[in-house]
This record gives sequence, C-alpha cells and structure tokens, in this order.
Amino acid sequence: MNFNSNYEELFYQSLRIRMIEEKIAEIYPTDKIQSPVHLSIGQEAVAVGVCHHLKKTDLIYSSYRSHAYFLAKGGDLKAMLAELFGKYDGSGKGKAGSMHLADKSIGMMGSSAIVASTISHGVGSAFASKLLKKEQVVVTTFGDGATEEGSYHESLNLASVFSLPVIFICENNGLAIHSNESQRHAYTIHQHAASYNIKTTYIKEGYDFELIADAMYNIIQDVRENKRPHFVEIKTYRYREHVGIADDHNVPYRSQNEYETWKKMDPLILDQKMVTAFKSEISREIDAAVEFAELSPYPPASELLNDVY
Amino acid sequence: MNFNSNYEELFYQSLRIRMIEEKIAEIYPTDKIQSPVHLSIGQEAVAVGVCHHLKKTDLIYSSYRSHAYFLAKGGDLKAMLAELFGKYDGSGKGKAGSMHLADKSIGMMGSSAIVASTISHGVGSAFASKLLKKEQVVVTTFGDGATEEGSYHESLNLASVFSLPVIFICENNGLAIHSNESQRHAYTIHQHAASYNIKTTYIKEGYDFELIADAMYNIIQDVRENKRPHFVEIKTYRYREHVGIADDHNVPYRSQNEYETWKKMDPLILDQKMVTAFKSEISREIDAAVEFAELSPYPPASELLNDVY
Amino acid sequence: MVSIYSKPVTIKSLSYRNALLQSMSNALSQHSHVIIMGQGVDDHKGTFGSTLGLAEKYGKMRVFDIPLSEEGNTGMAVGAALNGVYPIQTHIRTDFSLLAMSQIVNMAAKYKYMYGGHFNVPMLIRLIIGRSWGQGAQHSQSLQSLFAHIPGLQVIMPSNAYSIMSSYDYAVNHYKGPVISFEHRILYDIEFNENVVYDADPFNSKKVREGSDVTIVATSIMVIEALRAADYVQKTLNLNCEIIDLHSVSHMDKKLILDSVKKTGKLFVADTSWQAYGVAAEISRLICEEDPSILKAAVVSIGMQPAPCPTTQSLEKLFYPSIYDFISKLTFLITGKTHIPDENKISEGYKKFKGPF
Amino acid sequence: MVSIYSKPVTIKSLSYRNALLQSMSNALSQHSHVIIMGQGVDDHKGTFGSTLGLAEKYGKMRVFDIPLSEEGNTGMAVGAALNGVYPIQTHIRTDFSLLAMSQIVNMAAKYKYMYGGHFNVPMLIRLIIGRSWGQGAQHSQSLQSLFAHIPGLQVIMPSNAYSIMSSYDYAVNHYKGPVISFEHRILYDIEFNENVVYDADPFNSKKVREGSDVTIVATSIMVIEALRAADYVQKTLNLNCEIIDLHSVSHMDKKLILDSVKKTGKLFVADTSWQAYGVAAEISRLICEEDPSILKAAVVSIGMQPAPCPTTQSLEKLFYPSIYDFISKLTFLITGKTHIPDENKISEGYKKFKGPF
Ligand SMILES: Cc1ncc(C[n+]2csc(CCOP(=O)(O)OP(=O)(O)O)c2C)c(N)n1
Ligand SMILES: Cc1ncc(C[n+]2csc(CCOP(=O)(O)OP(=O)(O)O)c2C)c(N)n1
Ligand SMILES: [Mg+2]
Ligand SMILES: [Mg+2]
Repeated sequence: MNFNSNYEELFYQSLRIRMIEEKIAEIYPTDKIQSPVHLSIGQEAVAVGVCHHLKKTDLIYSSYRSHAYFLAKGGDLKAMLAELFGKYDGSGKGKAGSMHLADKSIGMMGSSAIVASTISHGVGSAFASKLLKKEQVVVTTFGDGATEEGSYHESLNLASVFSLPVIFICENNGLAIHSNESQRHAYTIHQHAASYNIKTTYIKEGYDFELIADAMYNIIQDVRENKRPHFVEIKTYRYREHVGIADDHNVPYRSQNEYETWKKMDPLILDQKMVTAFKSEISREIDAAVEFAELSPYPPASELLNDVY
Repeated sequence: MNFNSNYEELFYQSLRIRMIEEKIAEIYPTDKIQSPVHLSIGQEAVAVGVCHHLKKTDLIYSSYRSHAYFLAKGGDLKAMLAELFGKYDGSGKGKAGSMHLADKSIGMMGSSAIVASTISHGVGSAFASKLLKKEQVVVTTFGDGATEEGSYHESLNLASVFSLPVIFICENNGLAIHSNESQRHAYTIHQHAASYNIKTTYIKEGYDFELIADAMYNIIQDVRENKRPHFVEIKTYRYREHVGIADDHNVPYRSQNEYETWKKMDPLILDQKMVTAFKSEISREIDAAVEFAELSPYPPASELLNDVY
Repeated sequence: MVSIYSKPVTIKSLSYRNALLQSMSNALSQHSHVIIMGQGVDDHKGTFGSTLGLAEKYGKMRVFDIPLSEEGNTGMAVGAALNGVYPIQTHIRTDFSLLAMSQIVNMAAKYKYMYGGHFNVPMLIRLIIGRSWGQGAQHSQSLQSLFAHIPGLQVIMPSNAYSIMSSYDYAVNHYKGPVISFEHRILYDIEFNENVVYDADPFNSKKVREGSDVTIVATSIMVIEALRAADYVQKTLNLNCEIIDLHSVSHMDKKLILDSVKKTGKLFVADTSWQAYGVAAEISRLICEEDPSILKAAVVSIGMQPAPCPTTQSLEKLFYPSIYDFISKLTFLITGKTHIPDENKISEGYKKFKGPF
Repeated sequence: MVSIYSKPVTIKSLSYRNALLQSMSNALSQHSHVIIMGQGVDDHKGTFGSTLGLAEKYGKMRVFDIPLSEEGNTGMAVGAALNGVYPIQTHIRTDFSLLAMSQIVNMAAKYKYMYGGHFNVPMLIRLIIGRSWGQGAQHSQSLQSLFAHIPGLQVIMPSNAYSIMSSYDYAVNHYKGPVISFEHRILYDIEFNENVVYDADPFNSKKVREGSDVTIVATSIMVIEALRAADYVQKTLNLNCEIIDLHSVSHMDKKLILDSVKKTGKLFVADTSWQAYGVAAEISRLICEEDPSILKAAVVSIGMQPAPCPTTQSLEKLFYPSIYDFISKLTFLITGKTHIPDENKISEGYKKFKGPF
C-alpha cells in the first residue's frame, strides 16, 4: 500500500485491526472460533502507535488481548485467523488460540493468559539483547490490572537495576474485567513507575495513533541507544465486554457517558472519509483470510503429544 | 523493674536483648542450639522502639530475624531459649526454632523464614481488626531485601486500597545477606512506599530507641484511630554476619568504617554507666533462662505427627 | 475412616451453582466473621453465579473484589484467619493459584505445626478448573496433586451439589485448617436430582455405587462420567461397577478403597489431571504398600494426556478422555474383550460447555 | 529408554561441590551466552562453593546476584532464554521456588507446546534441598513431585558428582527445554571416588548396583543411603540388592524399573520427600498399570514423615528415615524376618551437616 501521510498509514492499520475484530465478532456466534476472545476494539491506536517505529528484529510480548499487537507488529492475518479457528495453519498450529498469539519471525514473542506474566519476559529478553549486543529494544505490554501483580514490581525494579533496553507499555483501559481502576489502585500508575527511577511518559490520548507513534519514536531511540528502560502509560477505552464480543454498556459497572466521550474522539469513527477510502480493500483481505482459515485443516491427532519435550 | 525515665527503660530493654543474643552467640559453638540464628545485634533499638507503645492485644509479625521482636513485644525469655534449644517448653514446643518464634498470648503472631511472607499477614490481620472492630493495630516488620518481593508491592496496595490499620516497619540494615541495597534497589524505600498513598516516616537513627518510640507513639495513635496504614523505614546496622554468630567485617562486602560509625552512635556502647547498672541483673535472668532451657525435655516422639491437621 | 451415613435429606433438585451460592450465603448469614474475597465476587456475573447478590446482601466489607495479586491476597487471607476471620477465597481458574503457592504451601499448610500447634488457619480456597471452548494451556489445569502432596492441607474435589453443601458447611463450621476445594467449571450447570445423604465426615470418600466387577475411583466431574459408564455397562453388558467418589484427594478413605478392590480385584481410576504423580499414582501406592496381590488385573487410569492443554477443539477432544474411551477401557478391564460402545445407549451427560468462560 | 553406557571416564575423586563448580565454569567458558543468576552467586560463599570465583572470571554481566524476586527473576530467565541466552538460575533453598511456580509451570513448561512448537526455553534451575541443623519447615522441602507432575519439565535429582557433570553438560549443550535440578545440600560435602561412566542420555535412570533379591529405586542422597544399606545386607546377610538411581523423576526409565522388579519381585523406594503423590506413588502406578503380579510382596517406601519438618533435632531425626530404618525395613522386605542392624558394620555415611546453612 502507498500512503500519502503518516496519518493515513496509521489510520489504515488501526481500521484494519478494528475491521478484523469486528469480523471476529461477526463470526463468533457460529462457534467456528472456540476460544475465549478478548477484543481490542477501541484500543487499536495504542498497538498501532506503539509498534509503528519498531523494527522487525525488535521484540514484543503481550497478553491474552493481543490481536492488535500481533497485527501491528506485522503478523500474518491468515495465520492469525487460522489460529482462532483452531487450524493447523495457525500461528501456533491451532494449539494456541486467541489468547496465545505469537510469531517469532516478526518478533512477536508470546502472549499469555496469566495476567502480568510476560512483563518479566520483556525484561529478560532485554537483558539478552544487552548482553549479546543485539541493538534490539524489547516491548512488553499489559493492562492496568497487571500492575497489581507482584511480578510487575519485581520487573520494574530488575529493568532499572540492570539498566535494560525494555519499554513497558501499560495500556490503561481503566478496567480489569468489571472492576474499576480506582477500586484497585492506591497508586497512580505512571507516578508509581517513576519511583523505580525509570523515565516515564503518560499519554492520555490513547485514540491518537499519531501522537503515540511520535512519542514512541523518541522513546525507542533513547532506549536503543542508552540501554535503559522507559515506562509508558496510555489511557484508552475498551468498547466491548472483557471477554467475548458483546457491548455490555447496559451493565452498570461503567457508564455509557464515558463510552460516548471516547467515541467522540475516535478517528476511526470521526474520519468516515478515510474509512470509505480503505474499507473495501480491507474487507477483501479479511474475506480471503477467513476463507483461508475455513479451508485450513485441523491439526492431526499426531500433534497432540508433539512438542511437549 | 522500676525505671527513672523512658530512656532507662528503653535502654534496659535494648541491653537485655543484646546480652541475650550475645549469650546465644556464646552458646552456639557448643551445638546446643541447632538452628540457624539470625542475630539482631546492632538493630535492637528498632524492635524496642517499635514495640514500646504497642498494647499486648496489638499484633506483630516478623521474619526469621525475630529474637528482638519476640522479646520487645513481651515474649517469655525462657520459652524463647527453650525454643532455640529445641525443647518442649519452647514457645513452639521445639518445632519452631530460632526462625519461627511466636506467642499468641502476647500478640507475636508469627515469624517466617520465607522473606516477605508475613507482610501480607499483617495486612490481613489488620483487615480482621477493622471488620471485627477490635481497635487493634497490626505491625509487620521486614528487611530492606523483603521490599524486592512482589508480595510487598501487593501488600502495600491492599493495605492502602482497603485503608487498614497496619504499620509496615522496614528495618533497613542495607544488606540482604551479602548484597548491598544499592545493587538491588532502583527505588528509595520510603519514597516508593509513599507512592501507594500511604503516610510514610523515615528514621535514619535506628540506634535511637527513644526517637523511634516517640515517632511510633504518634503513628500508632493515628493508625488506631483513623484505620489507615503507615509506613516506617528505619535505617540500622547489623553487627554480625547474616546468619550465624561471627563478626564478618573481614569480608569486603561491607566496610569496617561503616561499622565503626554505627558503633560510635550506639547507646549500648556509649553509655557504659547504664550498662554497669543493669548488667548483672540481666545476666542473672539470662543464666536462669539458659538453665531452664537446658533442663527442659525434648519433645516426645508422639509430637512428630501432632498438629498437622 | 469409614463413612457413617446419617442425616438423610430430601432436597429434590439442586444445581452445583446454586449449591455454591447457597453455601456461600449460609456461611455469611450464620457467621459475621465469614468473608468472601476474590476477583469479581461482587460483579454482575458473581463468580459464575456462585456469589451473585451476596455483596449487596452482606455488604462490601464482607464480599469484595480484590486486586490482582494472588500471593498477597492469600497472605491477607491467612492473616485475617489468624485474627478471627474466616476467609473464603476464590480463583476463577485453578491456574492462578500457582501465584499463591508460597502462601499456601510455605505458610497456610504449616502454620499450625511450625509454631507448635498454637495457631489455626481456618480458611477455604475455591479453585475453579476450566475445561472446553479453547481454555488452552493456562486456563485448564487441575492441580490437586500439587496440593495433596503437602501435609497440612485438606484438598477436596466435590463432585455434586450435595457434596458442596455438606463440605462447605463442614469447612466453615467445624474444620480448623486450610481447605483447598476444586470446583469443576463444567459441573456448575449440572442439576443433581438424587437424594444424596450427608455424611458424618463430609470430607471423606464415599461409595456412590455398589458393584462387584470393578472398582472405579473417580474425582470431581469424573464421578459423573463414571456413573454414566457404569450405567451403560450395566444395561448393555450386565456388568456391575462399584464407584468411589474420592472427594478428598489428600485424606482419602484407604479402607474403603482397599476393601472395594479386595472385593472386585480390579481398579479403574478416573481423575481430572495428568496421571504422573497424580491420583492414580497415589492409589496405586496405597495398594502396592498394602497388598498388590489384591489386584487381579493391571490398573487402568484415565485423565489428561501428558501435554499442556491444546486450544483447538480437534486436539482438545483427544486431550480429555471421552465417555467412549471410558466405557471401552472399562469394559476391556472387566471382560478382557473389546467392546465398541453404542452411542444411543449412553445416558445423557452434561451439556457441552459453550464459552467463552 | 535404555541406558547405553559410553565414554568411560576415570576421574579419581570429585566432590559434589567441585563437580558443580566445574560444570558451571565449563558452561560459562564454552558458551558466551550462558549466565548464572541467583542470590549470592557472586559473593564470598558462592552458593555453597558451587559458583565461587566465577563472577570475577566471567564478569558480573554473566554471573550476578539478583534482587529477591523469584517470580520476576524466573520470568527474566525465560525472557532471556527466548532471546538467545542460556540462563542458569539458583535458589539456595527449594522452598523459595514456590514463589516462582507460575513462571515455571504456566510459562516455561508450556512455552514450546502452547505456541505450536516454535519456541524453546532452554534453561537450568538449580534448587537446593536443605536438611539438618534445624532447617525447619520452610528450608527443608523437596518438591520434585510438584514439578514432575507437569508435562514440559525435565526434573532431575543428580545423586553424585559425575551425574552433575554429565547432566549439566547435557542440559547446557544439548537439551532444549527447561530443566529443574534438585541438589541435596548434604551431598555438597561428599567426595565421589568411583569411576562412574557417562551415559549417552545423561537424564536417564541408571542401574548402579546389580542384585537379585530386591529392587531399590532411590533419588538424590537416598542413592547413597541405598548403597550403604545394600552393602550392609550383602556383607551381613548375604542379600543382593539391585539399585536404580532414578535421576529423572519426570522421565524415568520405565523399562529399567519394570525389568528389575520382574527379576527381583520386590520393590523398595527411597525418596527425599513426602510419599503421598510422590516418587513411590508414581513408580507404583507404573507397575500397577503394567502388571502388578510382578510384585511378590508389598512395596516398601521411605521418605519424610507426613508433617512439616520440625526444627528440633529430637524430632528431626525421626522425621527423616535413618540408615537403621532403611536397613531394617529392607531386610524385612527381603527376608520377612526382623533384623536389628549392627551399627559397627554399617559403612560410613556422609559427615553430619553442621549448620547454620
Ligand atoms: C494471574 C491471573 N489472575 C487473574 C486472571 C483473570 N483475569 C483475566 S483478565 C483479568 C483482568 C486484567 O485486567 P488488565 O490487566 O487491566 O487487562 P485488560 O483485560 O483490561 O486488557 C483478570 C483478572 C488471570 N488471567 N490471571
Ligand atoms: C523468598 C526467599 N528468598 C530468599 C531467601 C534467602 N534469604 C534469607 S534472608 C535473605 C536476605 C533478606 O534480607 P532483608 O530482607 O534485608 O533482611 P535482613 O536479613 O537484612 O534482616 C535472603 C535472600 C529466603 N529466605 N526467602
Ligand atoms: Mg484494563
Ligand atoms: Mg537487610
């Protein structure tokens, strides 16, 4: 694709992710995807902005909510959908499913359904990068809820003590399942993170892919050159329910108002001209990928006990 | 005992603890105490100052380095020494040993050899105190090393989110075994703790039992009345090796100079008049307790499988 | 320990979920020192319905959501228990309890013994085993063997609604130590119609079917599978299975098992986890150390395949033993002959779990 | 798997500690991507001597002390392994690994399978089992069964210096997955004089003594106890014990064990942990599921008593099986007669451990 501007490119990528997830939501009731799905609809700009200036050789770790990162880091859509369908051509041969997307070839190193479990992996890979002089930066992404886990504290301390080229991305959608951040946090995430002697950036415009990408440009450069961690908190908003596909704003754990406010700032809603420009092309790509996933075979029984050690 | 001043009383208690631990060091080579001992020599003022204004019904949790707390909270010396000797009259019937001193009757609720494991217990007991309206404060003490553990972070957050009457005492001797704080901490303990929206006090004069007791007086009152946590970091210095009885200043992991500096501020060394005044009385008490411990029987074989559930 | 049956009850139909909800509600209403703490216990899903509405009724000091910090939360529960509270802690997946292992194993399990018997840590930890709909490797584990290896823990796997009622009542009202209970997610939707009887010792293993041809020892949802298989082989082949609902995997009723195997000479073990170092292993030890000659055939055991759980349905269905596997292996054990189960004659099982959670 | 002996070596005398130090040093010198991380690995005690001087030699980027954060550290090791480093992680007591269970069980063990075989997590976790001198409940656990239950982990218990040499060499140079190795603290001080041979598969179980009267399967330091007991009953009563050093508790050599028990008809299991859901259980399952009739007598097993470890020496000595227990139970199993061991005829064991650590 040729784009006329950075904005266009980032828009395209964000829209593509949204349309892919909307397609997943459309397919879900057919039971073809038998795997819990955690959609990033509303949060796409974060993944797109974070990954834009990363190199293919840079690494990224994510959580169960990882479709957006998989795609933004350059993951193959066909392999992703096949994976969700539980098929052999999936990125994890069907063994992974939606919660465990990964692809070594693009530096997407893992996504885990144990909250906060990949934060320390980012630290470790950054250690390896430094020791082996790889000039790689490593990104590890997680939600606001993940910051409550002990290993989060441990990881921030380790990264700072050893001065490692790791970028922590806290994607703060204000919710852990149905629980609000204020109920769970005595601290303010980026302020608390700063107490580990880590440089910190707070971005409250989580819908603004350009702003995020620009901020990341400088951060990535600093981390790569100076081999030291950086912490980024990005405020964002989850449009759908925690797991599954529904809009659950009917449940009073959060407010419809907040939702409307976020939507009013969402370029993917605001800029319908761009949407129209890209929509059909993206649809075609998605349809082809869905067909690929449908046609891909299930893994053979022989795979059951393969790769255990 | 009658004391002419607060100073005298606190001095007496600190001296008593030191003399008891020196006696333990004296006995240790005989192998009568077959249990790893972690001495508080040099750190006594912390325990004495912290416990002085606690009520018997207030609770305290500690680590494997807990002789001083056990005694300062009012624990029975005979029961403690018998415990170290592995005897049936010990506070834990000999099953506990030096690392697990506890006595429910004085609110000494446990001491654990898993670093940081009792921090959350303090939080939980404070929760119970609040729920059951006990008007108790709960103290949990731990070292600087313990702050590196994930559950430390979790505990601070929990205490603050639920606004619980718990006092965190971080006894910072600058060392975790042979490792210096600066190697291990990207953060400054009390500053980091403050980021949890917890009131924080930093006391660098860990030898000054009066200053500590006075600070604790206010803290205890605030925590009891307002049912909210407080965090206290107290700088102190460990005179002996981490575990065992030797002076290991010959090993270059720390400096002899630092040791000399701390000794120059230590009232138990400076105020020889007081030492002379109390020494023989304390010695008598200790000798009687040692005799008690010696004479106490070992637990019978029937105890082996008792109290497992 | 031998089961002494008593107090027959005649509740007609009760789902596992409602038994849980009722147990939780009973505990809270009977004792002001009982609390429920866990992620989502107070939300509109209420831990898959098992704590629904309780926060509203008993207040948010007693039924509360808790930050994501399993080790700290468990330590908090231990500390609360040491100061007069009875904490009921929930983990919506068993897998998350691995983050709390040190508190459970190093602290809760040892608190009484380690300090010479002066302290008790009465508490209940509810762990939900996930299965189906692509739960995958990290939301499907069934880690009872890890806990059952540790002295000081009472580890139970209630297989039906009545077992929940009696076990949780006993845990809260009588037992003084930490109880780890494994609840199978698939059981939640099942209604239990039979009149099951309360037991004098609700943590004990129970014989749930008399028979003479084989002894089936089963845990959790595998008890239901065992009943279906037994039903089938009875109707179809006139074979009589004796079934023991193991229930407590840490304190199994050795005599009950040994007496049964002595009678039948054959043992079939159906557990929810991997077999290595699992329930079949421990029961094998029990028999081998008592008298291996009571076994007239090799033991057969079923459980998870020795791999992490794959997400795709095509492999997941091979990962867990099906009722066909169960019946064919069982039949072969009893008769020495191959039998191909007739699908139409297998009694209805539980509904297929439809995701996502 | 059958052991194929090869590459005989003739090193004369080597302590367990020196074997460890040499293995660590070899790994560091052979590969620039090997690191050692753990509390105190770079201090003047050097993990009980097993890492002494290595930080000075290989630099503190490669041999380094690490903050007290087991879960985070293990995750860091996993992440490093995923990016080209071979991490060797140490825990000075096994008990501390309970804080890292989620990383080990939920992540390291599953990394390869869960993502479809595309990733490997080669790493070695060294866990030291404490014993004696009042280690107490939290510094004495031997948690191999917990790990061995989990598919994806290779769990070994090297019983001697040569086993360390070959296993760690194999782990670092050939094996692609996570290895959990249990090193018994008491073994550190022992010198091994025999010419032991390297094995083609260093993770495999090994027959270390031929005999016909009984099969002893032992782990870690219990192998030494088994050799002493076998020696005694041979000299004193002319009884011949076959001894299998189990070594890998997760991937035991089933054929080796079954063949031996078929020959001797009798099985004695000596492990370092509690017996419930432990090594004796798993070996019992193996036999029961294969052919229980090969057992001509009830299996005997020894291990820790079913309680947390008491600190006082008076109970601690009852908590662990003594060599007298071992010999008398062994003799009774073989002969059916009571025998009171003659202390003077028991070969010298290891030195008593003198604390504090
Ligand atoms: C260790 C662990 N505890 C609990 C859960 C259950 N759980 C899954 S997602 C989630 C909320 C996490 O919130 P956050 O980190 O903010 O991520 P988000 O889902 O908002 O992207 C919880 C509690 C889990 N998967 N892992
Ligand atoms: C979870 C855990 N990890 C490691 C150890 C080994 N260890 C015992 S004491 C100690 C140092 C703790 O330092 P600190 O908390 O500062 O307490 P101090 O000994 O200085 O009083 C370590 C690492 C342990 N006991 N528990
Ligand atoms: Mg969130
Ligand atoms: Mg310290």
